[in-house]
Amino acid sequence: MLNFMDTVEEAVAGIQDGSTVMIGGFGNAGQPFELIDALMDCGAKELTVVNNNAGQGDQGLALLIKEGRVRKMICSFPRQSDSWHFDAKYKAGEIELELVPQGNLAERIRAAGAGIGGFFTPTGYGTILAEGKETRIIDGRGQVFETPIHADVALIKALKADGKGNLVYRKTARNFGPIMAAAAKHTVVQVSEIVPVGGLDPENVVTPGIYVNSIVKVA
Amino acid sequence: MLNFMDTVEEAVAGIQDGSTVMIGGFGNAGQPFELIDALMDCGAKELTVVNNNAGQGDQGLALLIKEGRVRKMICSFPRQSDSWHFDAKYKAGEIELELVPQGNLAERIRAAGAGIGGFFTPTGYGTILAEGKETRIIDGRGQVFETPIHADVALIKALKADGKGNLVYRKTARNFGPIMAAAAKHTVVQVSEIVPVGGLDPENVVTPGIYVNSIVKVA
Amino acid sequence: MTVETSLQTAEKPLGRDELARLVARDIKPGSFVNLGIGQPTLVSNYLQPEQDITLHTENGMLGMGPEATGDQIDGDLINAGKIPVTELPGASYFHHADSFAMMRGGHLDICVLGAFQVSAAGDLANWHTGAPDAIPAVGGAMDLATGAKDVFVMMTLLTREGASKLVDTCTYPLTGVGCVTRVYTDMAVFLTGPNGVQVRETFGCTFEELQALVPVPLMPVAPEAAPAVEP
Amino acid sequence: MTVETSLQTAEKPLGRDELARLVARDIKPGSFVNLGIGQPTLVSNYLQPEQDITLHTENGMLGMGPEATGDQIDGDLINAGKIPVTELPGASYFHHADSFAMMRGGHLDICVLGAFQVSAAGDLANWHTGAPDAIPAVGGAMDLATGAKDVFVMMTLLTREGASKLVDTCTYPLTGVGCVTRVYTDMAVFLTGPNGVQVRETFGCTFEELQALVPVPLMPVAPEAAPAVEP
Repeated sequence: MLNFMDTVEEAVAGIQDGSTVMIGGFGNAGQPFELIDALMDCGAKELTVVNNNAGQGDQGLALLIKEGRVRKMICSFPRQSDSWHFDAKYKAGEIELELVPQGNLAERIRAAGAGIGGFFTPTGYGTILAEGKETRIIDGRGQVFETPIHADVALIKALKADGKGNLVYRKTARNFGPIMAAAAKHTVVQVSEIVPVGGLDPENVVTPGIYVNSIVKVA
Repeated sequence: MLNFMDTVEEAVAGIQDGSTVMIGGFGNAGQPFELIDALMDCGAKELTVVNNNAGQGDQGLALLIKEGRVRKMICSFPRQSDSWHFDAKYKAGEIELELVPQGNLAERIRAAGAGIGGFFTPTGYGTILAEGKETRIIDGRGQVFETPIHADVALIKALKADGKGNLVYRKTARNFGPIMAAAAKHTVVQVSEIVPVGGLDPENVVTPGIYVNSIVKVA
Repeated sequence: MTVETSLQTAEKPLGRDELARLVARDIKPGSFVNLGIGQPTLVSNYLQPEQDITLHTENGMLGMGPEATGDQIDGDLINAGKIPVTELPGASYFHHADSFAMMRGGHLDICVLGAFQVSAAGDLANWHTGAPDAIPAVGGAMDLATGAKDVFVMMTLLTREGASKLVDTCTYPLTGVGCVTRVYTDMAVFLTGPNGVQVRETFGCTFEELQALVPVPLMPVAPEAAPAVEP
Repeated sequence: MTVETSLQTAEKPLGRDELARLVARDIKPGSFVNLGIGQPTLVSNYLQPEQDITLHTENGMLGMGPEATGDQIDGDLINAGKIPVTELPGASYFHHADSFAMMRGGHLDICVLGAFQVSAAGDLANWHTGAPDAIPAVGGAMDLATGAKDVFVMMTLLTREGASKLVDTCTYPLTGVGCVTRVYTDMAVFLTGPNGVQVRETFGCTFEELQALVPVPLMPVAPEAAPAVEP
């Protein structure tokens, strides 16, 4: 069911303690900053967060981590020059890390949305990230069994939504948005513009409205 | 390497006896009729053909089957009111059939293009189409192991190509084109229009040119 | 067995269009729905604009409109039955893998399918008669049966020979296991699931007459599962 | 061992830019290429328009142009290193799963990566020092190493301490197994593969001097593997 919300606070109101929350974005591109701030304000804790990184600087996801609201990060690249809040929590043993190669992260999120129970991939075979995982040789190549990553909620950013919840993105800000929208039970989208039904060309819709639950316009 | 061909004959010239050929289209929408005719004329035989159906009436794929050029069909729905050439060959034991649920067909083609070694899906579990296949229970659901379908050549139809081989399609004629283009070693596309590089909006490209090898304009 | 008051009845069996109207009425507003080829397609005739139902067709479209006529006919715009259709405002197109991912990933609220047989446990048989000389063809049936949140079946209750199509165990090859949640027939609406088969409504027969025709134990519907809207 | 005539040499070790120029020259016209973060990014400075190389960035783009400057800078258009870049005519955008499918499905001709170590068998170690207190971070390195048709490594041959980074067996945690096909270093270009390590060119050293530095058996390049173009 699709709802248009007036505020980011309303849009994230359903997020509960212990939820798995996917957050879109790669670097600043496609990051739903305002929704992350609202998640901060809503007080939910014990979160599992799925994002490519583990927060940067002193804002957004980094702040959630600093405040001890994130129990576990599932990400591909937590260590950055300005990921000090994650670094500190990790070294203190106060946050769990599931490190996933970026392509496996994307494919596992995609698998969740597509109803795939698991898949074999050559990525990571023979490395420490495959330790403890099922492997098999397929067509002469070692492959690792990877499982879908589902989420309770996805927080993503798009450029425009129409009245049916169809979305289009902008340039490399598209990144994780379309696959996270499909992998979460409840998808919240912040957009720059809402257009009427019929305002997006059906050929160019990237995320069909079926994957979208709440939309909020952020100025 | 991308080539623009003057004729459909040139475009299919590399198809050899014993090749696996994916043919796009669902019903008439997206069927590359002219490329199929050229495949007929080029004489290649012992083909394995991947298509949703197994030919209709007395044209295109049905004719290839009638002439005994197809050793094996991989498809989801061979039996139609006008699939008499396939029906006759099948009943005579002169053609092999691998029947695949349509969603497994699409996902297996996608898996080939995406480098996935195989995946588990609930579709078909507990049915005769899962007989002999590996199964397991994942999250309480029975699932079947399915393998990628690769091809030597894909013959598909798109609306427009630009000078880099980027493609856009039209309405439900998009169907199998994008995933077959990625699953084949060599992809041949017939288009209605060729536009210069820069003539397609990068946000709206459906098949990036990396998946395209030969393009021929069909009037 | 005493029939509880929550069991609704009609005076005579329903025709195909009445049944389609009933299914259409039961679809919750805002739902995303796939209507199978054949009888289920009739449901689209009875969906009301205020229900705001979005139709999916597995060949790559959300927001499918009515069948195309005259100048509307466009060979590039067809449904899963290969019939020309129209596009509604707010539609979107996608390729086959994305379209089936939508279905298989559990995003469609309801799919409505025809059937040869449905078992008490909700097993569905609708793709293959099992005849030794039959050419098998499955299409998207298994994906639809397995992927939608709710699978509604529309069928006549009895075969031409008078045998019940609601059975203890399917004798035809299965399409999906335990997937059917409701069975709409000309004589009754059944709810199937782990708790056995409940009868929600009968048409032209009493509960006892229905039970005499059907070789699986029936229960009247639990009151909370009764339809919210009067037929 | 006698050095065959096909082995090319230069008078002194190559600088980073000279090495980038050499890699750029070796990329076949029409190729689709992913350049890793750091030193490999320099290669883009030496690609010639007539080579018609298309650059992929795994965060969702083909047809990436040079780094953006001034008014070109757009927060929505960045590369995998999160640096603002530009868009070339004929570009396309796609989401992360499609972008990694492109890489993992073997569609990229070449990816160029940095490395801590490469083994004689082409194993790559470039993501993790293995230090017990290090916070691990892998990004797309394993996908790039495993997915591209050819994986070229660019690195200095020796560590600051003078140890060869071309090794018999990697001591750092692996990124990928048997994936590297060429190693471009300041002192030599190596071809790695099932037939052992071949030396294509040396820079500022003889084959014998090189062999003395590297703890794996080296062979001069087979004539057919020599570069087609004079450096």
